[in-house]
Amino acid sequence: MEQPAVRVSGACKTYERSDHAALLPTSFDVARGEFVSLVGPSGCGKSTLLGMIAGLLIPDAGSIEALGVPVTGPGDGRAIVFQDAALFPWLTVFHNVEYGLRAHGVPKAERRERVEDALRLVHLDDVADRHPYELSGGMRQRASIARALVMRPEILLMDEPFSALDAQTRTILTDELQRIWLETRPAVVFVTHNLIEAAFLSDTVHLLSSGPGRIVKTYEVDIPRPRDEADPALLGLRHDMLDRLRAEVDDAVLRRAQAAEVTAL
Amino acid sequence: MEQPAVRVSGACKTYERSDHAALLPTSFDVARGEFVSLVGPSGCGKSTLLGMIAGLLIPDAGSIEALGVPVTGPGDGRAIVFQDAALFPWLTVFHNVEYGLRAHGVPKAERRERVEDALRLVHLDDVADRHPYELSGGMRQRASIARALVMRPEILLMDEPFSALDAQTRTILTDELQRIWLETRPAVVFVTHNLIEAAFLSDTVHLLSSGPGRIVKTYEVDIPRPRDEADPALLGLRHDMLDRLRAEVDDAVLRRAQAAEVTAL
Amino acid sequence: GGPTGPADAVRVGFFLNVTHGPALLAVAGEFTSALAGLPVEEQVFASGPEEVSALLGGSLDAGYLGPGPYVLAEGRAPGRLRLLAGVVTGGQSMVARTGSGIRSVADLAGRTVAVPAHGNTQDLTLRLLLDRAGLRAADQGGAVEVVPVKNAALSEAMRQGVVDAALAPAPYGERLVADGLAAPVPAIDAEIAAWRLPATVLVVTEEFARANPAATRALVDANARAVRRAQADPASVARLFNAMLAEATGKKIPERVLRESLESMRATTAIAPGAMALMVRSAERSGYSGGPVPASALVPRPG
Amino acid sequence: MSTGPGDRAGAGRLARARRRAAAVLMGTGRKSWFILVIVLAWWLITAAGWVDPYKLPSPGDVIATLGTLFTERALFADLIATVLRLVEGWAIGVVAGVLLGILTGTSRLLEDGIRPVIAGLQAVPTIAFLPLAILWLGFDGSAVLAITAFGTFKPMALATYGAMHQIPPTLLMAGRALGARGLFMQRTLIFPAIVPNLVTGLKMGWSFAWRALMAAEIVVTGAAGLGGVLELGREIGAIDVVMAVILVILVVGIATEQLFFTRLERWVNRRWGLVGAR
Amino acid sequence: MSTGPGDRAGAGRLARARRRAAAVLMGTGRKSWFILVIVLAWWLITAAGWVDPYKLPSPGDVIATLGTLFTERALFADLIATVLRLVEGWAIGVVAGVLLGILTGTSRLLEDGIRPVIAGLQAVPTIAFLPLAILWLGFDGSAVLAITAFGTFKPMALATYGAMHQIPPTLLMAGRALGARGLFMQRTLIFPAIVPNLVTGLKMGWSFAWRALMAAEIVVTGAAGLGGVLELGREIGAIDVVMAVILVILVVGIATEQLFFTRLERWVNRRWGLVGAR
Ligand SMILES: Nc1ncnc2c1ncn2[C@@H]1O[C@H](COP(=O)(O)OP(=O)(O)OP(=O)(O)O)[C@@H](O)[C@H]1O
Ligand SMILES: Nc1ncnc2c1ncn2[C@@H]1O[C@H](COP(=O)(O)OP(=O)(O)OP(=O)(O)O)[C@@H](O)[C@H]1O
Ligand SMILES: [Mg+2]
Ligand SMILES: [Mg+2]
Repeated sequence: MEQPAVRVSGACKTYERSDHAALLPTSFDVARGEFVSLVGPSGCGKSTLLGMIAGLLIPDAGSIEALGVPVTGPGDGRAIVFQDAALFPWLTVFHNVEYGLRAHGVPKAERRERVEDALRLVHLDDVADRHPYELSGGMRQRASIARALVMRPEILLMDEPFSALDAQTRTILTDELQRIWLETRPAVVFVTHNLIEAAFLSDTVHLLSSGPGRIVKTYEVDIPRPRDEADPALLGLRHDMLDRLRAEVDDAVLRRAQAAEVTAL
Repeated sequence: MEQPAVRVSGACKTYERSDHAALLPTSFDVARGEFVSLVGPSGCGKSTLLGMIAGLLIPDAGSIEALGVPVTGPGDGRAIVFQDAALFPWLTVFHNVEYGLRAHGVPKAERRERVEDALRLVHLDDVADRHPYELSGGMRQRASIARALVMRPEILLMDEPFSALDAQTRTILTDELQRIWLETRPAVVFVTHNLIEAAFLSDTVHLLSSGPGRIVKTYEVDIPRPRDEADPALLGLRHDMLDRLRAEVDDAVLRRAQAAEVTAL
Repeated sequence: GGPTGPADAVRVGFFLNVTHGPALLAVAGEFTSALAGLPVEEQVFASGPEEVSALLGGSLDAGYLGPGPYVLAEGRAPGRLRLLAGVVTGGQSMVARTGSGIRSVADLAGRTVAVPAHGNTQDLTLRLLLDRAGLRAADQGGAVEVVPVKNAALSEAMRQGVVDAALAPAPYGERLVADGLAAPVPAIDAEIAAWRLPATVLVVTEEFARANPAATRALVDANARAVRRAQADPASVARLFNAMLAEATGKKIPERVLRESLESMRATTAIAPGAMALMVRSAERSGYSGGPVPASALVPRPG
Repeated sequence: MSTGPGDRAGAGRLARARRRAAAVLMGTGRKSWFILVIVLAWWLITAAGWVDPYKLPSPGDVIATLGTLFTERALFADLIATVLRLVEGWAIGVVAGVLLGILTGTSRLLEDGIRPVIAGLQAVPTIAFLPLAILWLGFDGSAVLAITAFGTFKPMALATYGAMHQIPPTLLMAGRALGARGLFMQRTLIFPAIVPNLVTGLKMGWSFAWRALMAAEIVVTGAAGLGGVLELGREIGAIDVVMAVILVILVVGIATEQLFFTRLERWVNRRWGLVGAR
Repeated sequence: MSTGPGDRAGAGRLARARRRAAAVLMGTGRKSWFILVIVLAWWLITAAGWVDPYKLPSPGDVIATLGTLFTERALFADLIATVLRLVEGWAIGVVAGVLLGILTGTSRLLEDGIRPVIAGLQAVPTIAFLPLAILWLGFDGSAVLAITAFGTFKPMALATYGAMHQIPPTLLMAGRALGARGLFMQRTLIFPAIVPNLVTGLKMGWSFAWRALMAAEIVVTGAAGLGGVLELGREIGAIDVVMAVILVILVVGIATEQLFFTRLERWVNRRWGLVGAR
């Protein structure tokens, strides 16, 4: 069997000064070039899990391997895109995208070429000189994606990249992400609350439970690409997931209410 | 004909120090007890319109009547709920809900009773003594709704009340809103980006164009209540609206790109 | 303006300085019995200008202070204060940095000389000296740099050679000598002594004097007693000064330094004829004076 | 590997308690190592005789002087006098600054007119006004108090303006929509809304109050108060007295910070929900 | 009612230009009415003879004194000397404070140890250190400069710590994920990220620098400077000189605020995207 892009084996995490786990021991693989989504209620540990794969957080137990190498910190081959784009406001789009290459000491000429390629890929080549505040929310997320792609990652991690956008921009960017992914084919771990988005983009969707998170169900999406958002199969899948989630949430609301009572004492 | 709850006649607005209109002249009525949604791309003037109905903004031209009286400022009979709940962080849930009654000089005993009723209505009676930071996002929005309902408004204005919540909580609260509305029957103007939400809740949905906003299409939703979110008729309506909006956005993206070039000079 | 009627207390200001010796004695003894039935409230000041402000602003009735601030006050607000009596004369000495070679006023040309503050008694005295020797201060277009240096900073300024000489109030000149940083300049001290300039005088606000003639007379009498005691027993002044200093800081000034300081001054209620006029002339020539000082302000009017 | 949920919770609680105790110890260590290093260096330098003791008395000398000042002299009374004056002047300045800030901050015209003047005055060191204060207010302590209050007033008014611009607009809109206006609005919405930002201002004001008061005490009150002792120490060249007084001010400063401002800040941040529920 | 889009745009541009011109005039009026009121009241009080001219000289007297000071007493040289010293001391303090803040702020241990000491020192008025500075650095400009720089250093270091805690964590995570670390991270991410918060700190530092400098200039009188002139006025009881110097400091303060800090703030806020695109 080919080595997976990401292997999460029993990784779990409890934050300092917190008295309950953010993520219970969790295991899954992401094959090379596979698109995996993580879906689950707020606070179920999705960002925690992603942060651990990125090497920004250290799991309390269990291990994480990226491209066969144990993850001990942020490293080559992995790139991450955040919900709020997290662009550096004092740098232009060009320099934002160039930042990671500078940090890695890539020579100037090569930097220029790679940044221009990345910006073309996300259709931002004509706003390279603008600062983030001069961009719309959608453009900011494109820039953030370019900043990740310019590192030529084999693993792309995305934490709710589109959830701060309005519905229309979101739909457009989801389409674009499908195109870009089909062009560049990194392995992707994609966190979202949007079930249609998850179904539309993924090969595999992991559903996490709330409270201390763990994977409660996994869906394989066997619909050929490029896909259409209005595909009835996608809508059906969404409906299944929603039901499952609603059960999870009710459970969680109960649990959270109890926890809150303890807190309030 | 019965007098409408809200009558917007040619209201328009250009902000100071802005060089394009936030909202072009717009007219529509909201009947008493009617649920109207406003949907449209980001920046199309939905919040501006709602602010004018609330009396927080003054239209440049045109007029707005609430319950037959011209709106000149915030006033009785109208209440508003914001996206970020906008609870007063230093007050408990109880005192937050009580605030408007205090401002209106309602006597203490009556305040207590009305606040308790409102909190029961949104299922928050057992967290009345908590501060906002001790609540989940969904609980905060419930509190914000209670704060509006306690004023016994005939007109309830809601500006993306659920858009900061995760998908699951959102679904639950949308159900709740339907129940509360059926119980109390105020006229509602509801702003959202979520097309299913709009279709699910409304009697009438107005679609606004982007850029300087104006109403481009109006949908009547004739599905009996209580409704089910998975109703195929709702999904069909959503699809129609999405197509229409996507066309609007493409148009707007073009226009905005041109505007941005002018800005960048 | 404060109350114009009779006061219900006498508010008296003074410095915690050796040159205020009789004032210290008065505060510690002579005033303890009330002045003509009025209780005494003492107030310690750190410098003359604040004391003058307090007197003119109506929050102080009487004060021990140097003749410099007094004549400047009379120039700016004539007739508001009344000179009651002398307290101490002398109490200042010229010291020159070791190795500076300064032996006379003429040697000060081209040098930097420290005084405690603009327009204070030492500053006015120094300018008299320069004037007599045909020299001028640099701020008057002359060749002698006169710089104000706070007593606190004087020894460091001297140690670092920033100033060549200082006309210092007791005991700071004596301290510099005792610390080996400077040497006395007897020729200049003799010249100053000849003027019999007051170091400290007692003043009262005109308003208070008019409304409280009895208390004013009692103040003059108490001062006279204190002056006599200080003259008869300088050691008691030294003891009292050190006790008060130690009370505040836990420190004392060496006995020897204090004794030498006290020898440089003389407690007396008399004010030499012409001494105040010299001060006025110096103030006017140096541009400090805000206006003419009435002649009546130059002689004590105890009654 | 399997433990019952009860055991687990109990073990967790124990571990937490232990962690907390360790944290307190660690915290003290973490926060004082630098002070220890400085004191050690100071002691070494003076003990080795590398500098003139006149320029830098040893830690022991300073402690001894401090002891003398406290036991044999009235330094404690001076300290109390100073701190009382400070608290009084600061409190007056805080109230005046916040009131002016809120009252003028709700009107563009008032704010535009008054704010630049206060910002300009803030550039003028408060001591510059001391001669005026003595002339106008007299010498009986009210000048010192006025100077201290004035020194606090300006940064507080500026902090209030700043804080008012940071009130989330939706909070104001929510208040207006609920019918709040005028004084009711200022009392029940604007004031509480700016409290968290004011806490930083309070600290700033305290720092300015100290400066103004020390400067005033040095000139005005002769021997009463820490400023007087500091100045007398300077006059007679007793550097150990100067350092002892600095030490006292330092300790008072740290104590105020730790016992008052940090707690206040924590309480306000908690109450205003600026930290998560835990 | 119907105008072509071109006409409309043209009219809009004109209206905008007119509005802008009006706004500038209005702005000046709005910002100076309070000053005018104060000056008028001052003039009235003195002209009517309600107060002792010794306690409050008239505006005319103060202006006349100011004229004399500038023409005959070389006040301009004093002003320049003071401002140069101020800028120099402030700049040194700013650089030192920010560097220390960043370097120690990236390590919990360093920050925990050093921050409380600096916070404590901030409570001690900088003048209290003047005797030490004179002893150690000499009775000349370097002591004054050191005191000014030290007065700036403490609030700048504290502002830097504060600012570092306000960097959005995702920016730091993004930087780390992109491979930034150590000095590269501090230089290219942490420093630029804190700049907007530092601007407020710069103003604070400037204000503290003024205080420290004035206090130092009053004592260390060798060189020219406004502090010396202020002290001269105080010592000879010339309240008009005191007020004239206050006026000069006030004008310098307002000018610095308007010409430097406000512009800097606006530029930074624009560049860092803290205001909308327009
Ligand atoms: N830095 C932190 N310190 C302490 N607890 C944290 C921290 N970050 C997250 N948590 C807690 O850990 C749990 C999981 O958080 P996480 O951010 O991973 O959830 P999530 O699934 O990404 O939620 P969302 O959908 O809201 O982004 C939550 O209970 C959260 O409160
Ligand atoms: N206070 C303001 N000053 C200037 N322009 C403003 C202001 N508020 C909004 N605008 C502008 O007016 C237009 C309409 O804004 P509005 O907030 O009403 O849009 P919206 O439809 O509510 O958008 P969203 O869906 O993002 O909430 C936008 O171009 C916006 O930039
Ligand atoms: Mg998350
Ligand atoms: Mg909006």
